[in-house]
Amino acid sequence: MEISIIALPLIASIISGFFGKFIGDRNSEIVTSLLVSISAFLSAIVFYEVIFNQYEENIKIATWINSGSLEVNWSMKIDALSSVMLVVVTFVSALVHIYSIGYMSHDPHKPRFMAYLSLFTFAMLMLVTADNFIQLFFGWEGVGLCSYFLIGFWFKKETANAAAIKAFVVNRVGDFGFALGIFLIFYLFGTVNYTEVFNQIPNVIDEELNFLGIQINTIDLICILLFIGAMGKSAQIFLHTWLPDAMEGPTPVSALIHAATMVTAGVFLVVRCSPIYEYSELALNIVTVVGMSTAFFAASVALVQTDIKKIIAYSTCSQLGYMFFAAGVGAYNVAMFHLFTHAFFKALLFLGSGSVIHAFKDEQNINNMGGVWRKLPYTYTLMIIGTLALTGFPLLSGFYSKDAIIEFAYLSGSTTGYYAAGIGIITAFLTSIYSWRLMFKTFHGQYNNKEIKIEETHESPLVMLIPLIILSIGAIFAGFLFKDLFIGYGGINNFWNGSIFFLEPLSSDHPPLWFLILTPTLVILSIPLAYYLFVKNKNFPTQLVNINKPLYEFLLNKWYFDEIYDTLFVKSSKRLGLFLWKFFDIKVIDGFGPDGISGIIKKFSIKANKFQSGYIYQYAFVMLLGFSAFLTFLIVK
Amino acid sequence: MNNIELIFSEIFISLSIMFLLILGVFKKDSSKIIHNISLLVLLITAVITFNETLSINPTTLFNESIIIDYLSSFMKIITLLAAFVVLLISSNYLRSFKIFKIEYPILILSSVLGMMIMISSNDLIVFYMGLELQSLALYVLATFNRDQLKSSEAGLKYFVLSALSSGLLLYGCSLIYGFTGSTNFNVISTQFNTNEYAITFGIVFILVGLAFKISAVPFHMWAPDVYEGSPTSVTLFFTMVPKIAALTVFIRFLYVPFLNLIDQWQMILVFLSIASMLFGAIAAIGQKNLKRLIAYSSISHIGYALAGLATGSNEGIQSSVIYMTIYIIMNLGFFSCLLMMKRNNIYYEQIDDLSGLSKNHPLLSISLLIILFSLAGIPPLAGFFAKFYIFKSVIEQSMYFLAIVGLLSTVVAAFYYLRIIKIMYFDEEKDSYDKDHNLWLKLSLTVSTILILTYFIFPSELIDVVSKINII
Amino acid sequence: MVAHAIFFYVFSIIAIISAIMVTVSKNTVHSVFFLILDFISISCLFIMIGAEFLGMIMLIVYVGAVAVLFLFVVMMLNVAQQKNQWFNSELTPSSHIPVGLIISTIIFFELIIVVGGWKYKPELSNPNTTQISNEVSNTHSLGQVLYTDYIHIFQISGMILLIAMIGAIVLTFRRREGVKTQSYLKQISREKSEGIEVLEVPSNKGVKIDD
Amino acid sequence: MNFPILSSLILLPSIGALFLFFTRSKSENKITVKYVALFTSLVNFFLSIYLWFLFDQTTSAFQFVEDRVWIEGLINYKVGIDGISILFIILTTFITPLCIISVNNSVTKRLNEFLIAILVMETFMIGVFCSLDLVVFYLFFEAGLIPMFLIIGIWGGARRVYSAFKFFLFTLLGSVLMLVAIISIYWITGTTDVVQLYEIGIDTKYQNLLWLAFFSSFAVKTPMWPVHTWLPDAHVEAPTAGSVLLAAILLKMAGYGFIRFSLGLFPSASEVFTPLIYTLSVIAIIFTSLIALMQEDMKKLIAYSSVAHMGFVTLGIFTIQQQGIEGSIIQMISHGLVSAALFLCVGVVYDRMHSRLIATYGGIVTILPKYAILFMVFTLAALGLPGTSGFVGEFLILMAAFKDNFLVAVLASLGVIIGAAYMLWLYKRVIFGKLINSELKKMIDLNKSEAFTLTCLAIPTLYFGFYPEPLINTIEVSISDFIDTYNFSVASKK
Amino acid sequence: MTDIGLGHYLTLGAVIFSIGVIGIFLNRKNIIVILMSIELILLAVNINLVSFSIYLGDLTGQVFTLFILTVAAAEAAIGLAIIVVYYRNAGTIRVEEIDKLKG
Repeated sequence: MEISIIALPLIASIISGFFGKFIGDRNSEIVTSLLVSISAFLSAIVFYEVIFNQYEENIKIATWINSGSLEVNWSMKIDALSSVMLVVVTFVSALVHIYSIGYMSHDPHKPRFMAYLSLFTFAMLMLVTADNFIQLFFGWEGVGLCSYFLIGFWFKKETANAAAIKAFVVNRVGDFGFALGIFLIFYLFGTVNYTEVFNQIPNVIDEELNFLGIQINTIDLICILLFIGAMGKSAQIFLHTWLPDAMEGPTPVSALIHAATMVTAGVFLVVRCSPIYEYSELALNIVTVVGMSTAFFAASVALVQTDIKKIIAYSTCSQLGYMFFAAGVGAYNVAMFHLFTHAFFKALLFLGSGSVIHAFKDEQNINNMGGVWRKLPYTYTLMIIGTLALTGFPLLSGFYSKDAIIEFAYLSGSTTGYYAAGIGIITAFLTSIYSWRLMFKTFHGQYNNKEIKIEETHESPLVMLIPLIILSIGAIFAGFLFKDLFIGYGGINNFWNGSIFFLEPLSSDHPPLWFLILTPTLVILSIPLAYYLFVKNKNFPTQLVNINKPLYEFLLNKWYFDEIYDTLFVKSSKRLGLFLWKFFDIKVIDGFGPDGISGIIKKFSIKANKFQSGYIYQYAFVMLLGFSAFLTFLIVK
Repeated sequence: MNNIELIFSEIFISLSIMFLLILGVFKKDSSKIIHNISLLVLLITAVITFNETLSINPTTLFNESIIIDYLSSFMKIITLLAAFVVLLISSNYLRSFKIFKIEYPILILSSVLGMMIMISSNDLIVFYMGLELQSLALYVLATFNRDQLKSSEAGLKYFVLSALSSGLLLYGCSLIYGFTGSTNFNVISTQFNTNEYAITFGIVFILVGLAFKISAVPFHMWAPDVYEGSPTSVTLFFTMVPKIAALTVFIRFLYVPFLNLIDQWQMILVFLSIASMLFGAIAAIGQKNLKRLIAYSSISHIGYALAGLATGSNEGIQSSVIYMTIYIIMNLGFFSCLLMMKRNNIYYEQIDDLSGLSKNHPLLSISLLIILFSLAGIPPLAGFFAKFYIFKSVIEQSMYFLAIVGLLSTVVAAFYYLRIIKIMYFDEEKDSYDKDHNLWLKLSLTVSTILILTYFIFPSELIDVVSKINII
Repeated sequence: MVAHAIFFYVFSIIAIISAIMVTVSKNTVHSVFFLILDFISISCLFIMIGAEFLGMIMLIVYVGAVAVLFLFVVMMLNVAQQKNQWFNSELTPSSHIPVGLIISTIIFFELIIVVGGWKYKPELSNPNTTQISNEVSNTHSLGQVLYTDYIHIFQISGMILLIAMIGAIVLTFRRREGVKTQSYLKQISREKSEGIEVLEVPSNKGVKIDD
Repeated sequence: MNFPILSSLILLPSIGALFLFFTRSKSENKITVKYVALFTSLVNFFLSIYLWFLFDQTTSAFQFVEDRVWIEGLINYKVGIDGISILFIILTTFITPLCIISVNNSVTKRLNEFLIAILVMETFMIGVFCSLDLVVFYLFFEAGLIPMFLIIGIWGGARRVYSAFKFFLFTLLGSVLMLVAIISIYWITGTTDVVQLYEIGIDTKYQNLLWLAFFSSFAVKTPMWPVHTWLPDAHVEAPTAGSVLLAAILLKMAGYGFIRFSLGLFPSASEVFTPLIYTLSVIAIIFTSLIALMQEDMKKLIAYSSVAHMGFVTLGIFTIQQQGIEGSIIQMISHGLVSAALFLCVGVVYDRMHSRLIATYGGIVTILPKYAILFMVFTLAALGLPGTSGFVGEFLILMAAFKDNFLVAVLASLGVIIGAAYMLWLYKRVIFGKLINSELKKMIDLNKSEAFTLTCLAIPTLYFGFYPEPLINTIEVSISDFIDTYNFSVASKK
Repeated sequence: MTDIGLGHYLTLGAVIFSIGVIGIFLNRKNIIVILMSIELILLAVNINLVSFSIYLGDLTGQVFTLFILTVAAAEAAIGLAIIVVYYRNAGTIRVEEIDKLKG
């Protein structure tokens, strides 16, 4: 049964990908959706088993690489952590599959799209159920690949292709760190199996390593390297640039990959490796700092963006930041909880925005929208729910998870924790502002689109709305229902059952009351504020922009990350490549090597032929020259 | 005189020369028959040499001035066979140039006689006489197409420079004679004082003369011009046959009397060898005329043979002999191809004339391809083994520099061989050449190609034969 | 001894000067004459030191045959007068000449050093060599060995001369084409029938001659 | 003596070639000629598979050894295989029939001679991997130059002459020193038999120079930086089948040579020169990856990527660890499959458009969907995506390298990033994007034989990506014993 | 000075030899002079041989000289024949103009 959870999406993908032409568009949509739904159902069963029976299993499927002391198997590790991920992945995936039937109805390549989605699901499941780092890496790269396919799905769009490659390559940079982490693990422990590695951790906590002349603790190094991988996949600051661009892909893709599942793989990795991270103060601090920076940075950028999907993408970035700093302060379970709830409301938001885009016939700029809330009532309502959940409106799912993160950051007692909490609160406020800006600009105010008339906008079909509704249910209730299970306020929680490792048990104190109500207050207050700013008094933001032009530009250009990277890495490596090719290879190596030598030899040859002048006396002279050289040589000798 | 039967082959060939001369004078239009008889004579002489002398121990005649041993017999047979094939395949060529005269085979025979004398010589006088006998015949042969300016210029150059070189050689002989009191190799070896400069000088003088004959750099200057100018059949003869004899004298002269002076002459030989290998390879690159190119190539090949001689070991000598043998086979093949490049009774000898040969003459070009790769020393062809033996013996003596330079020059040399192949195979084709060739020509090409191609299957045979050569 | 010295110096100076003149004289005919002079003086030296047979032979062979041959060819080709000076030429660069002179000088001195080191070594005499005996004349003693010990070389030299002959003939002898000679046999065996031909000439067609 | 299976493997293609040679004038019928060649190579392939079945994986001793006197008292014709060589033989026999199938469109003139050249080439390539005598090895190693030179020169592109010459002379220059070394070994030890040499060992004082001499040959052939420049030229100008052979097998000769000879015969020297190899490999990986990024010619790009991939191979070999060497062998096999396939892919579009410039293409995914899929598989394998054979090799190599030297592994891993960039960029520019060049619309999708060849290559690429055990099991014992011997001799020399 | 020994003869030989050698490659006139220079070289050799022979008291040198004389005559004959042939073809025997074959 467990294996079929993984296998069904793969089968779906193969059927749809290779035989899509034979079975037709409709059938391939049905088959993939059905198989993935079955998979979701089965994972629900597993989840149920895990919750109530502490079900744990490590199923070996086959040997993969078995070279010397390295032994890697295809296997499926089921514990609390992976079961949570299983549920999230398969459920969101199944919903996205169904949604896509509607969303992609006009696309000529439906089977291919469905195949990619299913393949992605398969890879993501491989990732979460791995029992060793290399299979994890397989899934890791696999989801990256599918992400590449899906971002570049509209292959005729130059930007889509560029974004796809960017996503893959930036991820590769992260994977570079990840791979090095795996190498280091193998170097240190001689194995890449989770259990074996984790068991050996306490023996090696003091080992040091000389890396590029710097003496560094190996555990710290492993954690940092793994975290680089996580940063890449989860679009943390410095390696985040691909995520906004990835919105070039179809919207269901954004919902599935860039909101709910793949981007959370980084968080999953850190949580999965909690037995290692727990021993590395340094790495945890780095995780916290990076997480909170990302949260703040992404929120700040999201404030001024105009592309509806990019705003949500930056929001995702920001939320991932939350998850990381939760993990960084040691609250892995909270991170997982936020991951869980975030999957629902972010998928909801994305799919909702997809619905909006659908209604506007592929218009994504929120400045070209507005005033359609009456035309799209369902979408509007559902988006409101998503927004509320995202901003952490009390009693919705985001409220439980996000506030818990801020609380735990505060409770961790360390300086970074306090900072993180502070930043968390500010970011929560910003989140609220930009989320409502999005909502108001999209649905309220005046209708600004010049290309299509307001009458032509229409509500999405039912097949798209049903997944939205299901997700919105999750967005509302997930926090409330699962908070005890995941976080277990006020009591020892045994749901995780060792799949998350705490060196010291999490603090069970409660933060002061003012702190508890600070965030919700800010969040609630931001709604009228946003309404005022973006609907009532539109001049004010414009003035604000005019006053702070540099800051605005700075934010609008996403802190100039892309430009810097472009000059620093892309252009310079292209230039370097060109230099190495045209100058070094052709001029230096060939010029001095084969071409140069053959040139010299040819010159010699011409000389030699001129030397053969045809005159007898010269011939005689040369003979004599050689002869006298011999004589003199012998005399001198 | 006892053991006179040992030089029966020489006697036979001299008598045949006279007989043929008489026949030629008294019988009109006897070119063809004389040609055929000469072939027969060469073959019979080879058989005689093989029969009578192959099995005996080294024997000397005429006060030790003539020696018959395994080396001499082997080299004589090679010389005779090479001359036989040369004569065999050149008849059509001679006819088309209207120089199919009775003197041609007679001159070939007499130069072969001179070479046989050289090969057997154990005395400076005998050696000199043999040398002159073959040279005189060769002067005439080079000029044989006397109505052609090129041919006569070739003869002139060859004559002047060769005379100069034999002058130097003679001067060396006189020095050696003066300082040892004898012209006999065996006596010389017992008589000289190793510290005497004059002996060394004598050696140098003689080496210069010999190096001229085998066209080693820097005494090679005549070779390209003469090879180009002479009739192709004579060039063919030049590139192989005289070199065998000269190389034998090289071996005998250096290893019998002067082995103790190896320190003196080894450096010279190494220099000659390296200079020949490199210069031959480099200068050949710029050539347009095939005959000229093969001249440089032969200079280069002689460099390898000399490298074997420079080692001062029996293995070295053997490897040189093997090298020469294989070189002759390759050369025969090459020239057979050259002699097939005929259209409307005109022979073509520019490299560009080979352009696109592979389309019109696939078999011819594949043979030439094999021969050229073999000349370049690419395994698994015979040319590789020839070089392999040479370098084996060179490295045995720890002469790494020589080995490395030699091998590097093979790379340079490969370049111009490849260029011919390129022209044959990669370029656009021209008109096809005549296809109705002499049967013997075809046979010679086929046999040499097959020998080259399949040498790797039976590499031991030649070694077995040659390994009986034991000079030191 | 003094006489020996005087004669030696006289002849050798003549020899050297004439050798130089062979190469430098403008007129080739003069060169040939100087060559003859050279040979004569050297053969005098030979006779003087006791190799009288060789001295005479040299006169006969060289002066009598070779030099005359040279002279003959020079005359025949009519190349006696040469315009060019020795060292410079407008046709080709002569940069190698100074170098060449230096090198020849080096060789010359090296030779002098080497031959100057000659010492008579009694141990050089060995049984194989042919001793010069004082009892018979030089010619006799040469004659004794030439047809016995050196018979094979003598034969070879015969071959060499034969080849020289063949070579000279094959190179220079030409059967002249188009020479009309009287053939006696042909003349007397001529029949009447070959002389005239009777033709029937058709009328009004004209006659075509030489078809 | 049992049935000489190895000699049969070596000789069979040549016999086929001989047969073709003699049928030349009679039949102008191209199909017959092709079938003869295909039949020969397929027989050889099945023979090699049979060999794999017979092969005993549990021992590291040489198997199927044939030992005949060749040059009396000097050299024996000795062939045999162990785990290290068998995979290369199978790779060779596997790739050759595919090459022959692929000549359909690319070779229009002188098909007969082309097939002869390929079959002769196969003989030499198998010979290289079988030979257990240095001279025999050298013979096969060098002889391969001849057919390859002709393949590039006769059937190549515009600059074929330059490339063919560069290829030939460069590699010849590299290997002459090896010949010197081989002869020197003979004089030092009195034998050129590899098995005996393994037992005797070579005196440490000679090893460094000998190692360098062998290195000069293998480095050119691999090719390692900075003697790699012949490869892009040769690849670009060679006809498709030629590029395939060159990339898939010829380059592997050197990798094989490094393991068998450089490590096997000169352990101490290998120890000494490991830093050199590391440096050159890392430079190769990074430099050539950067260069590949900027290529405008598809074949050149793939050629440069080959250099980078072979950089991984040399890196892995000289880690002298189980994972490293196994990784290298798997990487070589994988590169054999993948680069062959990539060249075939280029050949497919080249046959249709007669342009190798990337700029010519773009947006052909709609016109050639099958092609796009297969091309994608190989692109991914080339960039080392997990689940393809490219990953297994690369990952094992890096893992082993990391154990030995962090910095090297870190730098080499950087190459992986660039690798992803250039491969995906290539794919994007060729396959994706808007269809601008209207000429492209005339193209037709893969025909049966093309699809067949590419699928044949795709299946093992993926299969060994998911399940490389058959490969690893075959080489495991041989390599672990090999490393033991190596370590023992290094330790004992110290 | 007055005691004439072998050295003197050898020196004479060396001088004539050198003149002969110089004559060959410095000559720009006609080829016949080169031929004569060769005769000079042979003459020098003969001087050497004869004087060695006398001073060694050994006849071999003289025999050698005798054969050299023969050969020299033959060589001269052939050489002049070749020159005549060349002259017929080219109309000149000036050394500087004999350069049709080169490269």
